[in-house]
Amino acid sequence: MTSTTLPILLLLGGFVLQLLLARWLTPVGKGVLATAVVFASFLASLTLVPASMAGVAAEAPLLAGWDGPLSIGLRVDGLSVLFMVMGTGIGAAILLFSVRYMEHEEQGTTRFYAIMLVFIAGLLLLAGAADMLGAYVAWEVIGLCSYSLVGFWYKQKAATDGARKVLVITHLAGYGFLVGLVLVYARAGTLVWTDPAVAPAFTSGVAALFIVAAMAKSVMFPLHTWIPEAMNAPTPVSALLHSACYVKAGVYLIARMYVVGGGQWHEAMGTPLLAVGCVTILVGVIFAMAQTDLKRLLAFHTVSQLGYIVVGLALGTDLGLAAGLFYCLSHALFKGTLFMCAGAIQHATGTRDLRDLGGLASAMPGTAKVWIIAAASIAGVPLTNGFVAKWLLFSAALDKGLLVVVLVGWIGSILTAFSFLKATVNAFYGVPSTALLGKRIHEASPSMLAGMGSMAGLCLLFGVAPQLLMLPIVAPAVRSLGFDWAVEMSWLGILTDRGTIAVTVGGGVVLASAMLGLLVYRLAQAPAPGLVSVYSGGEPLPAGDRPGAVDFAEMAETAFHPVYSLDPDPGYLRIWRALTRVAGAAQTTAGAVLEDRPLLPIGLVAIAALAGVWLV
Amino acid sequence: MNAVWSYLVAIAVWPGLLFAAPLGWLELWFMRKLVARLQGRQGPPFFQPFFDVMKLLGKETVIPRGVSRGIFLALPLVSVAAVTAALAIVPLPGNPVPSLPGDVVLLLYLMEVPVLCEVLAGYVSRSIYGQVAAMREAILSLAYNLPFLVAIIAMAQVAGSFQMRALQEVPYGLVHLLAAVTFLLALPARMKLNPFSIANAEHEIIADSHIEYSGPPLALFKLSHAIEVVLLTELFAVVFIPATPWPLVNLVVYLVAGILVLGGVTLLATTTARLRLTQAFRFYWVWGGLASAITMAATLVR
Amino acid sequence: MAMLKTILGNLLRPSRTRAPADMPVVPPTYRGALTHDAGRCTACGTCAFVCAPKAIHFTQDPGISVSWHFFIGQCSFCGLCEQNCPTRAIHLRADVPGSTNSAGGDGLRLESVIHLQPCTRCGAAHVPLPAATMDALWAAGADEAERGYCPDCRRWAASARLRTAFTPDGAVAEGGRHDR
Amino acid sequence: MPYSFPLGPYHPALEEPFKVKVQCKGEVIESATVEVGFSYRGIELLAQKRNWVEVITLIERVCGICSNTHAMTFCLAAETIAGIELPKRAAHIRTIIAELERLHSHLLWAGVGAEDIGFHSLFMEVFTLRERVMDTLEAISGNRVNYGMNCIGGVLRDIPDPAAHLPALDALAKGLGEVVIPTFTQNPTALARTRGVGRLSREQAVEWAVVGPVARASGLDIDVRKDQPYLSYADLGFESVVRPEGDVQARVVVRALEMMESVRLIREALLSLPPGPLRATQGLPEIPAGEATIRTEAPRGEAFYYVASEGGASPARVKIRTPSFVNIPAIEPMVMGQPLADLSIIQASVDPCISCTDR
Repeated sequence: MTSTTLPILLLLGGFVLQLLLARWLTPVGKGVLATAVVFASFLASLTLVPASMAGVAAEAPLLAGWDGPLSIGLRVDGLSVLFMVMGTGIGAAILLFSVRYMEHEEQGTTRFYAIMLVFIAGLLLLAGAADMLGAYVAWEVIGLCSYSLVGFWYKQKAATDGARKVLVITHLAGYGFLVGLVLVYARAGTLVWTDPAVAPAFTSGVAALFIVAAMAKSVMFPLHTWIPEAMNAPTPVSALLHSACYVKAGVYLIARMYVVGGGQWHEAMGTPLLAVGCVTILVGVIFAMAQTDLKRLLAFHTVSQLGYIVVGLALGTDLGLAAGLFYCLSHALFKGTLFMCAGAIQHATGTRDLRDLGGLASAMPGTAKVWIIAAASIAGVPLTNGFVAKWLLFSAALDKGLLVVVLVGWIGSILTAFSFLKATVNAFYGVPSTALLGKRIHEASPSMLAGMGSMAGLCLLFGVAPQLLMLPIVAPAVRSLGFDWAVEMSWLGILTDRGTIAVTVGGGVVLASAMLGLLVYRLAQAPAPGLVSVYSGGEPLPAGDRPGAVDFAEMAETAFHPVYSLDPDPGYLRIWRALTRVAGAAQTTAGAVLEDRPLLPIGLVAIAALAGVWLV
Repeated sequence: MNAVWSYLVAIAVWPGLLFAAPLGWLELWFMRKLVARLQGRQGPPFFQPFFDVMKLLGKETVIPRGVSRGIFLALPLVSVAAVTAALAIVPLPGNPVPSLPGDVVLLLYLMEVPVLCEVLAGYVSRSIYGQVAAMREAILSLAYNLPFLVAIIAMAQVAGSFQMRALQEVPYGLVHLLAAVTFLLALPARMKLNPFSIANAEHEIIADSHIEYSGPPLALFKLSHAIEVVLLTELFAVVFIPATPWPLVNLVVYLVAGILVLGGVTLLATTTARLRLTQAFRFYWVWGGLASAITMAATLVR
Repeated sequence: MAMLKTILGNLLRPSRTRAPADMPVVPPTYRGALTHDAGRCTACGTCAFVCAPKAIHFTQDPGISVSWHFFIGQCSFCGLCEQNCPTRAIHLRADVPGSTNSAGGDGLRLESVIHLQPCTRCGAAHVPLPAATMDALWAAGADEAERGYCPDCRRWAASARLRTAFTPDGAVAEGGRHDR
Repeated sequence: MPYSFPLGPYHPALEEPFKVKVQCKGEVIESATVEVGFSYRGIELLAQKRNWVEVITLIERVCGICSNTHAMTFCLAAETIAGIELPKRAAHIRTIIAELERLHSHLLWAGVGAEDIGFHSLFMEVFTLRERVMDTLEAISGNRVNYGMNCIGGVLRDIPDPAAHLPALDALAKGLGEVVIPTFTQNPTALARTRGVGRLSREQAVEWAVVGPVARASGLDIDVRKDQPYLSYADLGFESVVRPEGDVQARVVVRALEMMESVRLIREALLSLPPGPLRATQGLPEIPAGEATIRTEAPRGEAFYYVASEGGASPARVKIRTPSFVNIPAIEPMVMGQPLADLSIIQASVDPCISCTDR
């Protein structure tokens, strides 16, 4: 057991412990155990950082040469470390949050924590796998874990339907990965990412197959439609799914492809991927604006944000990769936080419908603060890591002269800001809605607050001092992909080599003048508070009657109705229905045959497989 | 002069607050006077906008019940600060601020802040009218920002740089013309003038999103609007009017161009009714989008 | 286009805004400040009868005078008092009543005192008829003495005239008494 | 979740206090309720406590815009009870005043409508034209608003020099024909705000029993001046304006063309002013016992009066049904499903007169 395998082994050990101790542990105990395990794994991952900073890839063969050149092993380079740290770090915070969140769950907590641990271990294995086969195995492990986690409340039809949709879309697209690696193996005889023999075999067709798989995992348009369906999962699952483990697998795959032959795939596939990313940014955010369910809103923002990350990666430059990877980390932080806030709100109020929320800031001040930090971050407000990420991304796009990307990103971020403005105002400010009247709303528990607060704090920390993250994590990852990126970056994410000091000064001045003004107001005679009521046309309005998120969304919907007609879901539904019909027909006609003679179909499949291998 | 001092001078004196506030008032007066004359009225004397602001400054600040005090008061300040800072990086002749890469991006960012402040102002005021105004403002900004951003980005594309000075030095050509038209398309909505005075449609929603504002905070919003008018017109002049080697001539040309642009949008405002939100949105995404596409195409085929 | 043409035309024309000095022409039919001529008023009360907003009323100082009161704040300037006044004592002038300070009530209220005169026959105080009316009624100079009579004495005089006309000798006078 | 948006009772789009409370889904109105009665004055009861002369002044104040209509209709009712034959000259003068009043009312409406769609310049032009009408009315009656022209049995004031008012009519026709009508019907932004907005179909118009220009803009050819001519309309020859579309644009066009017709009527009436007395009676009126119902066409539609007399100094009953009273409820079907932005122009398009409604 080397330090390279330690993080994964810790998680698997935790998994075994969960199963063994299930009988004696309370739900809280299980949660604490899982949290401790993931945290330990996080610490173990951190020990890998110095090596990756030095540019050394730690190798750990697990099953060396079990079948000729095909070996399963770990090769932990900068990129792997980034994803491992992200997965375990965010995972630890989310599990800390789930301790209290899941404590009232009557059954299935063992299942929950055990699978969560495997889920995270799957990501670690994916990130650390030295070859494509290992990565594919991890890929499907993640998929299966997410299937069972999304369907955690398997007694609810919506949850199981969602889980099935997740599995079908991502698994079907995952065959792209499988077919691609089979092709590579057939041509090169090896599947090790870094093997020079792989490079010529890794044609752009293979890359396209990989990208399709990554698109489904990373919710790229038009394969994004599973994500809102996955919202029936427990909130920690959603948080983990969205922020760290699941959707980021696709990001990892795209980034990892740069290792092969110096990113030769990029030449052919870079532009399509960019286009997909740009469309995804807009589609995601436009759909997000129309949502009233807090979690669905966040889900569509994940779509949009993943678009940004993929755009960064698709740029194919050192700065672009750095931007994409930094964005990936930042997104993990703020999206995880936002989901946890949504979970806390649902935990406290029993609803996550924005129409039924309002005025929570007074009842849940801590959650409100955490939410605002994370929302500012996702909207790209200066002083947060979201700003740094966007700034880097725009700089990278500008370096390549891709102004359209900047424009799209710009519009996307404005829409994101509006969307979060709406969500924030609706959930935390204004008058509590009638649905909440009479309910005793409690603040999130300390451990929940600690889980999300720590991540929100990191959002701010890495917003002010991104170099803290850049130097040890992001830069080695970029370097491990074969790009030489010298981190020339100062506070607030200002690229020192590009001389944008104006941004710093401008931002500082705005802040300073605002502070000064506030001071003047405080010193000046205090205006009388609340002598008059808000003007409502001469007669009082019913309390709590205000245009909310839904009304904004509806107004926006009327205004940009043409854009909404892009929804691809009906198409899927049609395919789905056709498939069900075909399956039904097949069952009725061939059912008897298959049931009576099971050997026949198996034999047929075997023949087909043989024919396939022979043909290739 | 070191950088910090030059920024301070730029924000406080030239082309910032000390210069922009009177100029903004003068330009607002010009628009009001022109509207009045076009409608066959006398119009106000030139010091009227100044008096308006002074009057507001002397009035009591009323904060309605249940409105978050801090945000309510901070918004107009942030708005003024942002537009002033934005103006400070416009390379008007004699601007002491050194031109830096990426200042176009910063400028565009800062120009969004007042809009955001207005939207927030509508929401924090908790007035139904303010909230509807805020929603309209937010959606409208999605409409007019398309041509507005494209106009600037197209110029940056031609210049190959996101630096204001570089934009100024682009050799004059077709893109200038197209981008200028695209920019002008966005201008009436940005200035909240007819036919796009949708967020401040007093006959539909009583007032704009600062319906609950009074006294000094309202004065600050008015000031912010005045400076925004200067900012928009001078930005247009600086980016799209060819510069001469003589700074003083440039300055005069820019000011005249700004006044002419204002005259144009005023003329448009006086000959039109107010459109609906959907109509304005359609206008901007169809005609603004078309102009944007043509402008971008022109930058590519160049 | 019509609007563009119009507004550009406006730009060339002088403004239509009126300055304080540039007062509009007041038409001769304008119903402005109200005046009352006590000399013509018979205090018949028609003006108060037709005044819908009750801007006009009368008070009495028994034996000395009758006062005509007008409160401009209640007046609707309908002009019915002028229209219906049988002796043309009320007149609405074409000039605009100036805005007045209500503090002292000056200008807002008009009071016109109609002094009573003693009857030249019985001595009872009464409102004298306007001179023009008297001229019209007694144009022939028939019974010049009746000019100073109070309404009661006028009735007496008329009655006396009738009686003399009916029974020139006056013989029936004693037997024809009836209750009044 | 629909939010409620109150238009009124204090709102810049309203000249008078009433309230349209709408429930909006986004920018779309889902339901609307109209509330009136904020300035109820009890004029009908007051009328029973005033004598016949005072009542005219009182009734004239039912409305600030169509003041003459009310006084005139009341006088017509009293004349009908008393069996008084109206002198020809008086009928002509009444017609002239009534049509001038229609002009000024429609112009006021056009200005308010222009303002409601944010067309300030048009508002200025319209109100400049309206000023000419007001000046003419003032020149004839001596007053700008409550003309005090009517008395039972005739009119109180003469038009000594009819030709003096013709230039104003020419200017008006020119202004209407060259500025107001072309702008309302051709300016793309004005069209965008009026065409297809606030539709009231013919069936709905019948169902909601609307009257006047609103009904005529929905294809209902009803006009008391044509259906039951009174005063001099039969002599002057009157043509009613009808449009089938039923939207705000149709209401604009109907009113605009009605104004042109009014200008023509006034011109004819002025030129053919017959000689004769102004009043059929002298002195204070005496109304015998009896009752009468009278319909006239006010600028906003049919005004209906029922007057009963018991032979005393005061009327026994005065019942007033104003056109706005029936038109205002029709705002509800008009705004249903329309954008919030159009609420003010739609409610303005029925020309709601709250002074009339809350009499």
